[in-house]
Amino acid sequence: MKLWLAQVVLQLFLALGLSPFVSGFIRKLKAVLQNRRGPSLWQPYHDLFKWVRKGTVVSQQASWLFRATPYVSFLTALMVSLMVPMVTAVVPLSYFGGVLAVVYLLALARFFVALAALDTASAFGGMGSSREMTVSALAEPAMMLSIFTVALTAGSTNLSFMVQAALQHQERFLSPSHILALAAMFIVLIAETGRLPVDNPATHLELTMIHEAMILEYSGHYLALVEWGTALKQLVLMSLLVNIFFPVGIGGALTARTVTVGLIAYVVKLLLLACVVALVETSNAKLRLFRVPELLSIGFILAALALASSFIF
Amino acid sequence: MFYDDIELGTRLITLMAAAMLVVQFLMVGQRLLPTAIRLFSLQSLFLACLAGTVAYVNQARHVYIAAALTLLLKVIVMPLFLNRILERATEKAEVESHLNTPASILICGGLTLVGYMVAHPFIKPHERGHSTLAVATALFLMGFFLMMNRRKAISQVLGLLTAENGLFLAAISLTYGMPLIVELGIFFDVLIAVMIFGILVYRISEIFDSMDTNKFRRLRG
Amino acid sequence: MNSEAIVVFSFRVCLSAYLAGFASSIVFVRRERVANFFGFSCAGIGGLAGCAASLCALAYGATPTLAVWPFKMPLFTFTIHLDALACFFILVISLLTIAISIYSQGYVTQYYGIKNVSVLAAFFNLLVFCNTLVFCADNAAFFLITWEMMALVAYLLVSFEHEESRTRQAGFLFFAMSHIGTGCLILGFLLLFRATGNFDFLAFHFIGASLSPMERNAAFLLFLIGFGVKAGIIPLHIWLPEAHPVAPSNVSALMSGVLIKSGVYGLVRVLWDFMGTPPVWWGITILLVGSVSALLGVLYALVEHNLKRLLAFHSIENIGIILMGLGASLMFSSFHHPVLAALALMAGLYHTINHACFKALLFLGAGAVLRATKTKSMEELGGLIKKMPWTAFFFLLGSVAISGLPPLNGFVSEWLTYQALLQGFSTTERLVRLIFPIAGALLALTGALAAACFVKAVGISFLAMPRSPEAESAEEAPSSMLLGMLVLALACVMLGLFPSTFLPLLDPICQGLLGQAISARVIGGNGWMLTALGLEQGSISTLGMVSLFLALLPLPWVSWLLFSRKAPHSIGETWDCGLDRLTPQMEYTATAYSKPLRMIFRALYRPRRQVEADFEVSRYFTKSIRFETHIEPTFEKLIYEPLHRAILRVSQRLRWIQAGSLNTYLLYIFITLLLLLLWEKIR
Amino acid sequence: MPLIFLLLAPLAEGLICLLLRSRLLMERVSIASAVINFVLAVIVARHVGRYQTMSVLNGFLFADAMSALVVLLTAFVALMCAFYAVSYLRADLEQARISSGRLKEYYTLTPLFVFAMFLVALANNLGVMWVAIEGTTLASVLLIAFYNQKPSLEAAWKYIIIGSIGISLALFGTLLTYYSAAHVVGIESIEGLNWSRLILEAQKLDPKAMRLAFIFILLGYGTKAGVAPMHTWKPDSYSEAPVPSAAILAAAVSNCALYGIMRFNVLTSRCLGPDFSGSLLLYFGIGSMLLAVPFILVQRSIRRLLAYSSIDHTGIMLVGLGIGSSLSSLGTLLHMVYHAISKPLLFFCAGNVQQKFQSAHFRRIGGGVINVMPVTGTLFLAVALAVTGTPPFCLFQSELTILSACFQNHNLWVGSIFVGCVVTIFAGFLYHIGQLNLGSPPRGVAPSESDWWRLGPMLLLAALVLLLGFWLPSPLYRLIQQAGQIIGSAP
Repeated sequence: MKLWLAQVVLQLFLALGLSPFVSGFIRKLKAVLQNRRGPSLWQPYHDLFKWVRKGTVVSQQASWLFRATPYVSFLTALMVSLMVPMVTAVVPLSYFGGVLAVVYLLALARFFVALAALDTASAFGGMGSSREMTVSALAEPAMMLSIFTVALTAGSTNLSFMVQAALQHQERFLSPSHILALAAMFIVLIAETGRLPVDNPATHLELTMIHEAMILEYSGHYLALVEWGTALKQLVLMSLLVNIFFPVGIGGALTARTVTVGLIAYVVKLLLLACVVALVETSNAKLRLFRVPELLSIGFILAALALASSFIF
Repeated sequence: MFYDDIELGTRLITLMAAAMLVVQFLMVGQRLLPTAIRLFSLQSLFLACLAGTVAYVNQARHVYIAAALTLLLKVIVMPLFLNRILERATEKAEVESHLNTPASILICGGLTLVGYMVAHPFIKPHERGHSTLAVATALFLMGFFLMMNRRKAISQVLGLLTAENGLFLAAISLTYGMPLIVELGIFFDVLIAVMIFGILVYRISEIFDSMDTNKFRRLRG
Repeated sequence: MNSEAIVVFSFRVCLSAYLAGFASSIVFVRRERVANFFGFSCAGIGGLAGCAASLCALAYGATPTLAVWPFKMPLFTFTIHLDALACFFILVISLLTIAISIYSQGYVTQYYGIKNVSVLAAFFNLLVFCNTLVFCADNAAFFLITWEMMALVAYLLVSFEHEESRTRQAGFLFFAMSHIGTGCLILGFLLLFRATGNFDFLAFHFIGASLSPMERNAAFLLFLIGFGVKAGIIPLHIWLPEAHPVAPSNVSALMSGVLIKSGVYGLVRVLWDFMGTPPVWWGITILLVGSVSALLGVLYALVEHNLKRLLAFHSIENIGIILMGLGASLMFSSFHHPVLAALALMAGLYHTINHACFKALLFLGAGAVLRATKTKSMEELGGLIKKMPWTAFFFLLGSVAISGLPPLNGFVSEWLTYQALLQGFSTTERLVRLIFPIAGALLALTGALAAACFVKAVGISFLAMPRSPEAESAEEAPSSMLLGMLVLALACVMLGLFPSTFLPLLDPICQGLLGQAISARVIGGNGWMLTALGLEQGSISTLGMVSLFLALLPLPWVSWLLFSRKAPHSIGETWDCGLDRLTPQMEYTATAYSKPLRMIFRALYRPRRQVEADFEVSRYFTKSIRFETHIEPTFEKLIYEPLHRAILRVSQRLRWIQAGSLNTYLLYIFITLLLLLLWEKIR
Repeated sequence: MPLIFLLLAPLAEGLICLLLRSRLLMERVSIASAVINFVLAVIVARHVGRYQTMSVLNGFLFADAMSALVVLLTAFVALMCAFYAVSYLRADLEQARISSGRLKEYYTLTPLFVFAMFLVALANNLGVMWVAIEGTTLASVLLIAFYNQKPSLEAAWKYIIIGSIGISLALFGTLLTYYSAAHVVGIESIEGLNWSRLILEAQKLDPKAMRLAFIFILLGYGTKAGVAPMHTWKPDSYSEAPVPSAAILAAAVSNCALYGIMRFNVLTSRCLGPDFSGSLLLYFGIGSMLLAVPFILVQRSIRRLLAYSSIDHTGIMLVGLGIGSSLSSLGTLLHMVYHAISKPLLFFCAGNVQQKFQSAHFRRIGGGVINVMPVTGTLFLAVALAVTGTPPFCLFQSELTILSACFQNHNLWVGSIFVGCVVTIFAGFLYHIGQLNLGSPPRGVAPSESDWWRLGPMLLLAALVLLLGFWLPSPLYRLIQQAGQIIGSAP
């Protein structure tokens, strides 16, 4: 029991601490790749701290929903981060909800953010929320299918068991189905975390914004919560990808050794993935909004093929 | 004399039946209403005689009554009545038919064949009078055809009456007439029918300015 | 007093209460207020009694049979049998009746002096009465009678505001379609009747096995169409988005919540109880129909800006989700996996009651909005969350639930459906197993789109600035209406947080139909969790999520206390790009909101748009601009309208038969005579 | 003895009315005699229900369950119409559609009409039955021509021409039956055509004659019953006759004609086996149902709509006869009863609307009847649903019974077509009646409900239409069952 509590607290702070770093790392890497110096790796932390101390301006059209949303999105993301495997396969809250719950909790967060975007009566908010909901809706089936491929082979939707299964059946590693699913999942990751070529997290150019447009009216404390929530969400998705598809180094049981090894492996894998993301972002231009569905449908097809691969290959 | 000469009786019956058929053909052929009425009474006359003969030959008492009624109603009363109506209705006394005469005659010939076809299983040579069933059927069908073919109200009535004649002939030839009470009922009905026809035709000629039933096209769909 | 007696007694009370409500409303036909009070109070009482009866029956497994009418007709017996399935659906309808009848007390006051409320109350009671009987009729003929009576009363209620021609058309469409369905049902039951020789459901039990495959499949299709029309599955759905919106909102709530569920009931009753082990393609068919209905339903809802029509389309979607569960269950039972079949069936049924609750809740909310603003069009709403906070809150809650988001009930049943589908993958090695994950993915897509749709619905109608003077001057609904909504909201929360207390009620059904009581295996972690037949297959705990949420709440709060409490907090304008001030015209509209999806699914919608603008100086200075876009209702255009036109054209052609010419008429007879004579000869 | 009174009462009434002058007296007499008729009919029915048969004048008049049923229905319909007619004709007088002289015509002819129908049911001799059926035609022609307008005369003319040619076909059939029986019962005996005698000898009849006979009978009496394609007179006369007479035509006369067909059907199927007549009846029944569909879908006048619906119902009953199982005959008779109580109500509603709006055309009426005449409108909607076989109204039961019989005897296709027709016809009716009833009424039509002379019988009928579907008084049910055994063609 005590161990469990410790694990919860540890993972909580790991997630909280690591998530801004990842975004910062990607940002930095992009800058480097574009021959800029770019902000320091710790910039995100500075931003968060700054926002927290700053006062807030709330639109007069906004209702209580606008104020509640940051808490909802932040806490949901935090909750989710306790449900995914990070360091070891033993997930503190795996029983509270498997991978399906993860997906749907993220959807809950998105639901409220999108509402809050509409709440301020600004056209940008509406535009952003409309686009966000569209893109995420189209990303959903691909995400589910690619997750299913793993869940079905593991015979469970409980993330611990999924990782365990991945650990046991190394032979599935890099099988056609595995690769296809991975590709699909990666596309989904791009879309869900609002990265190029789907969305440009760095822009504030009105007509190309998606996620930024939604949170345009947030400031101070609220903005901090929202941004941190976003970062957490990104971390969650990335760790899903790295731990389910590359269960390398992740420990099956909960011992000091596995934890240390797992921690190192986890961070390394995350950073690798971040590099890939950064590469993709720098090497792609933003897609037109109506090209995004094509990308996502590719993701869907890949995932479907991954499922069907047992009949094909 | 030829009191029990069956052959002659049969021949007479056949003769009359044939005569009725001929008259029917004449009716189909001709164009003037008064003539048509006269022809009808003539046909009815033959019918009455035929009935009489049958009654005489087969000692079927009640057929005499039928014969008498035919004579009274169909030969005398109804034609007079119809003529009255004809005069009342100020209308030129042409029968107008859909098909021209040759075609009608041709069709009626066909109908006669149908009559024989229908009657064929019932013709038993050794029984008397059955040979006329074919004629009866033919008369009936031709009467029916007349009703279809004619436009004037009265000529349709005439068609119906000839059809009735056919039926009566059939009755006599098959079973020497129906039971008496039925016979009486039938005659009664026919009489009433003709009277009602009269009333209607009268009203029609009052309200419509013609008796051409082909103009009755108000009620459709 | 044993449980059976209690059930029978309270059920009799329930039925007689509805009748009393009907009678009293008729008696006070001239005294609207009295009629309103008596009528809907009786309905409420009936609902309570019904709940008591069905809960008791489900909990103690009492299945009494009782006669509701002493006399018999040839082939007919008017008996009802309260088995588990019936009781479950009676529970659903009674629950809704309680809430809606409380709500109606306040809602119908808007009709005083305009329409006759007594009639509304009377028919409302009658509708509930018939629908309750539908669920428990024990004889096919009796079932058909109640079934059609239900449609009849619903027709009258839909046509309540029959002065608008639109309403009349909707009513006609509804009744005609449902009668077509009934025709199919009659044929289906007659096929079963051939095998048994009487209409008793008892005799029909597993009769399907004794039919020839041909007849069996025919019966399946007939029942699918017959019940599908009522359930509003695509492509038999066209009546639903017409009829539900035009009815008074309390009626729409009842119709969308329960009436269409009678289609689901019928399918379960017939396919599970009568038909015996099904061939695989039945399950596949239903699964596909379900998926298509779910997806298309939500897609059509997305581009709909009439609040009630939008909800109606969502009914189609949710029926689709229910059918996905049922179809999977059928497939499992044809693969001989009774346990999984039970799981899938449980998922379907649980979604049935869930959908009943939140859909009714949403319709009541929409009714409150309609009553306050007199408009259904979202484009004229907005800002209501400040004018009518409670209504807005309930509507939001319903939206979260219907979007299948945790921790509310929609999520639970969708999760069960997912689990059933996922587990189904391993039931067979054949290619057909791919259908399960694909269906799962479609379910995910549906859920996400539903979320998008309800962000639109809530956001446009309740948030931001009011778009019309009506919305400006809206007022909160009276307390009775709020109370009615509260009941349903609580139901949604309860069903979401404590599924482990409700799921055991479904055991007797699965036990009766599939011989498997699995709730023990579905409930884990001593009541805190829901497992997919075992912790290792996966589990969720909505209650856990909520408590975790509350547990984590201090974190941001503490940070607030530590850092930002002292910082200045101000209320300001929304950024308006430097104009003098933001006006409602600048707000994002519902049309604009659904634009991306309208473009993406162009192939389905075939949108037509027309823009009329007139300019002052040059084309850059628009004086006024009018934008208008329509989507094409594919099924009406491609199937129904051509059919309808063809039938009418043929009928028109045939009228020449009766052209008025006497000679022709005689000719008919003559030819018939000749033909018959000929026929007799050659025969 | 009651049989004779049953025949005398209407005759007497007719004669009295012929002599009377004042309208009031005529109304009273007609109602009185209608009541008497009904009472007598009930007495006969009870007696038959107890002792199977009764006959007088050494078997000239003969009543078994079947005829008792028909008599009962006829008397009932006549009673309802008698009440309705009072106020209906008064309204006609006020609106000056008729002169007071015409009243006498109505009050004299109607009882004769009823007399003829009683005779149809009670005559033992099939020939006399024929005479009586012809009598019904003759008695009703002038009623159809009642308003003496161009349309009504046209209708009357078509009616009598088609009717009498049909009836002469029937006579031919009767003749052939007589012939086919001749060698069994002997010529010239009055019994030669007596049902009570023939039914005993049925197996010995001459088959080839009976074949022809049945064809002629079916066409002949089919014309009277309005079976397609001999139905053509029906829409015209139903739409032109005064409403009470139209109701009698639709609800009672068609029963009489069917009664004739039933009798001969029994003889034929006992002589030739059920297939011959059965298949013919099925074809014609389905044909009539199919024919009614398009005309109902695109109909423009209420009254003609009703006419086509009754063609459809005739078709249904023929199908029921054609199946020929005991279940189907039960269904057929139930349908006969239910039809006889629902049709008059339908006509009454239509009559009220027609007199209120001065037109029977949907276009000219516009809509909103239910706002103008709440009771009539409601009843109209209800009974329109009833005649299209919608639960909870009684015709659903009978139709379902017939359908079940249909499926039991493996006539799946017949059954499917049956259901198809019923559904389509329902749609048509719902559309027309919905348009008529709902909506807001045209300007200038003041809301006013008709008087109790009309509402009384209408409400009673409505109650029966609803109730009899769920509960048949056991004596009536027993009577129907007996009748079913009589027409159930299995020997």
